Amino acid sequence: MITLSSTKEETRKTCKIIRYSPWLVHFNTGACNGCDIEVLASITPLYDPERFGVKLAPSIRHGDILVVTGAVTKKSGERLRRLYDQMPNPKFVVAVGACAVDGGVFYKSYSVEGGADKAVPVAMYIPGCPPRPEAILDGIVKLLKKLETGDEKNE
Amino acid sequence: MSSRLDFLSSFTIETLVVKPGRKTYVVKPEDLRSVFSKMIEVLGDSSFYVSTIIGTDLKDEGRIRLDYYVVILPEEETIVLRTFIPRDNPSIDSLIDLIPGVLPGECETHDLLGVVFKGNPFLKRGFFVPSDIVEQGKYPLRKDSGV
Amino acid sequence: MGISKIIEVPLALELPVGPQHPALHEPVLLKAYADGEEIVKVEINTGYNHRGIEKLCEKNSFYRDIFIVARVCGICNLVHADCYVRAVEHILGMEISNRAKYLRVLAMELERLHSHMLINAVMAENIGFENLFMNIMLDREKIMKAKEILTGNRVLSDYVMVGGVRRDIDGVKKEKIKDIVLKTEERIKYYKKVFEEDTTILKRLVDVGKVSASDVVKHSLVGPVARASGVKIDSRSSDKYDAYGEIPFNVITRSEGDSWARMMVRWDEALESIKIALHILDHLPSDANPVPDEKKLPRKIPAGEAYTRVEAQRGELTYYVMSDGKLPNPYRVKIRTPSFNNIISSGFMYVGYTIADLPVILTSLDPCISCMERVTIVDIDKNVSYRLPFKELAKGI
Amino acid sequence: MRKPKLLKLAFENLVSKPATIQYPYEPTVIEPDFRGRHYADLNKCTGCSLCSIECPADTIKMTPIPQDYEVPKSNPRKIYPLINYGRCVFCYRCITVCPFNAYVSTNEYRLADPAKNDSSELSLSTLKKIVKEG
Repeated sequence: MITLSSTKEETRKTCKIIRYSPWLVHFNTGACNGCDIEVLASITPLYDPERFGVKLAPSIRHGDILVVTGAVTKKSGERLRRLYDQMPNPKFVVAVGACAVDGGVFYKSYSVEGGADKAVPVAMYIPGCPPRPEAILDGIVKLLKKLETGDEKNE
Repeated sequence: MSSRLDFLSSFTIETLVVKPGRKTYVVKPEDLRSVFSKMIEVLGDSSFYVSTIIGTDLKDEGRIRLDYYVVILPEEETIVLRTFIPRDNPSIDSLIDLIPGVLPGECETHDLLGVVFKGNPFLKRGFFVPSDIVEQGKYPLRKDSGV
Repeated sequence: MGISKIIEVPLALELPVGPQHPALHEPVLLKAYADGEEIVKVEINTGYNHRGIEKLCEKNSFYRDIFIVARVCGICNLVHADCYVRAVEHILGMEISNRAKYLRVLAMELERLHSHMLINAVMAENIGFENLFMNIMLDREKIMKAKEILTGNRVLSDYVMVGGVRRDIDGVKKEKIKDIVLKTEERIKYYKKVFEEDTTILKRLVDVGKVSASDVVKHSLVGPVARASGVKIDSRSSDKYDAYGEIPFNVITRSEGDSWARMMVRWDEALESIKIALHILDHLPSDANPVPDEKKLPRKIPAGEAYTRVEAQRGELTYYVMSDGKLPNPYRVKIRTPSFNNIISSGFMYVGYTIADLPVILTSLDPCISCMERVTIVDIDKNVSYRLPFKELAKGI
Repeated sequence: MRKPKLLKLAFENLVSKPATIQYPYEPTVIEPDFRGRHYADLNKCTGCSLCSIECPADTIKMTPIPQDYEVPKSNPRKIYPLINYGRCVFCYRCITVCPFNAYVSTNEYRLADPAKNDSSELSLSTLKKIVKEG
């Protein structure tokens, strides 16, 4: 399974495939839909991510970047793992919003796992509650830039 | 408006006011169904709706309090029907056949507080409370649930 | 061994509209059992979005709860915070200045505006009108800018505090918000005309998901869903909370009761909100400083209970807060959101329509799954000839 | 014949300015009082930890100030609030409740980072390092 931190050469070669047209798949694992409408707003013509080739993929099989919003509730945690396995390689996860990064205000609740990194390996964290559409695009562009340099450390 | 509701006085044990200004009638749990069927009879079934059912676990009094918030339609006035049921095996008869609108309230009170509504076929445990809490057989909103 | 039972097994298609679906932005699983094209039964299966907020509210203090409660739903966060804060103010018996009341109503009306534009855009996207979706979202960005000017954050505005609001507004901000709202007014009039004349929208929306007035009241549906069927309920005009007593506005009702009527009620309410916002910007009283000093707010909350109602974008939202006077935490916080009633008892609306109508009817109810996440729902078959799909046969009757 | 209205609209869009803001190259307008990154100014902070009690997401941890920093006398316990930006919800409750107004707030919103960062180097930058003699 080629992930970020396998051999540097391999990562750079595979990531060249998706560097110019990374397709997003958005999954809401129990969020307050504040981050979802910001992800939705960042797809609209005002910020126009299609300049970077960023588009919402129709199904998970075509997705390259999995945008996770929301404090991962226990029940949707299994769906998140299943979704992550269904994605073709190379795949990256972007955690959008304070809930997806570390659980936000709900991290002490009984039905919340708190944070997407407890279910799937996360490549980029975008804090903010909710992060502005520019911050989401900025995070994705930073992820793309990091793929070019390929100096990837964390798994 | 209060003239139409004076049939309630025959059932109520005591009346009080929930801030700001909601008249509350404390009724016995057994004749809750008759209160609602009388209400349908007097007011008609499309001139009031049950807004919400609030279950509160009064641990030190050993009782569970169920409040039925009813909105009387033409003037949109909210009144409260309050009943108390014992805490160890709380059960009350359901109103699902009289008023279909109570389904969400009853399912939630059952799943979060453990109140059994006799006659409601749709009660299921554990679709929204995560499965590990269900196995432990805990009700999250109970004060001693330790969740 | 005689034949004891004949089971008539039609091929019933079980279509799971899964928790991850391009049309749905939130995790809910709709299991629609359809015979051919016609939907026989819908099982709405939730649990993916439950965060245990009511138990969490009991573990945190009254003031920390304001920020937890505001994160129940991102689109109607200010309405949640305002309703909770008014409940605490009733328990404390605290009066707030007139200016703070006007500012709260202004912020809530801006939020209603952008929420109605969003749900109409998502409806246009679900019936395939991609271009209209992009245009409405483009104009909605201006309203988000106005909300950012007023409250400091685009979506989650954390604007309400016990005793008033957290930011005041000066002349420059008032002018900026005013011309944004005026510019949006003609755009909304234009979109309303598009929704009235465009043939694709009319074909997909008219006579889909029809609900009669008596059904609305029996299933206690609230908000634009009820007002589109002629039931005149609006917490703003009945409870007259905050500053709604002094502001002239009228409640919009229609009588058709189908998805198209629900969308038109939302457009009319958006125009109504613009009228309210402009009225507030012209008649903003300046009697006292609306910003309370958060360092001197009372720590101990006396024993008591309060039940407040507010008109959220999707309907009547009620909060019940009870404090036992000993702990700084509330004893019980009960949140009943409009989508809780609208979505859960809406299983009967889908029966009889085609599969293609499923997303249209669901979107016309303006589903806010993060609001709704309290309980599970089970299949409700309402006087429909019971057909046995394969799956249930396998499970054994 | 209602069709010409569409032609008028199409022509209008043809000549009108594109609506897209070239975001990374052309910065979007951010309000000066937008709630962005914030950190504690350790010259005013007295380590009373009221902000970490009031924070709704418990992201503020009172951590001891490292040895090689000059600590002002007003901070006897030598601790300072460390904000973990990963879980912070930017509600500015800490800023409004701080009795000494010791928080500096900016409207910086680009916080995306491969690792979860916190406010340590920003807060410590407000203090002077002790110059090691010899």
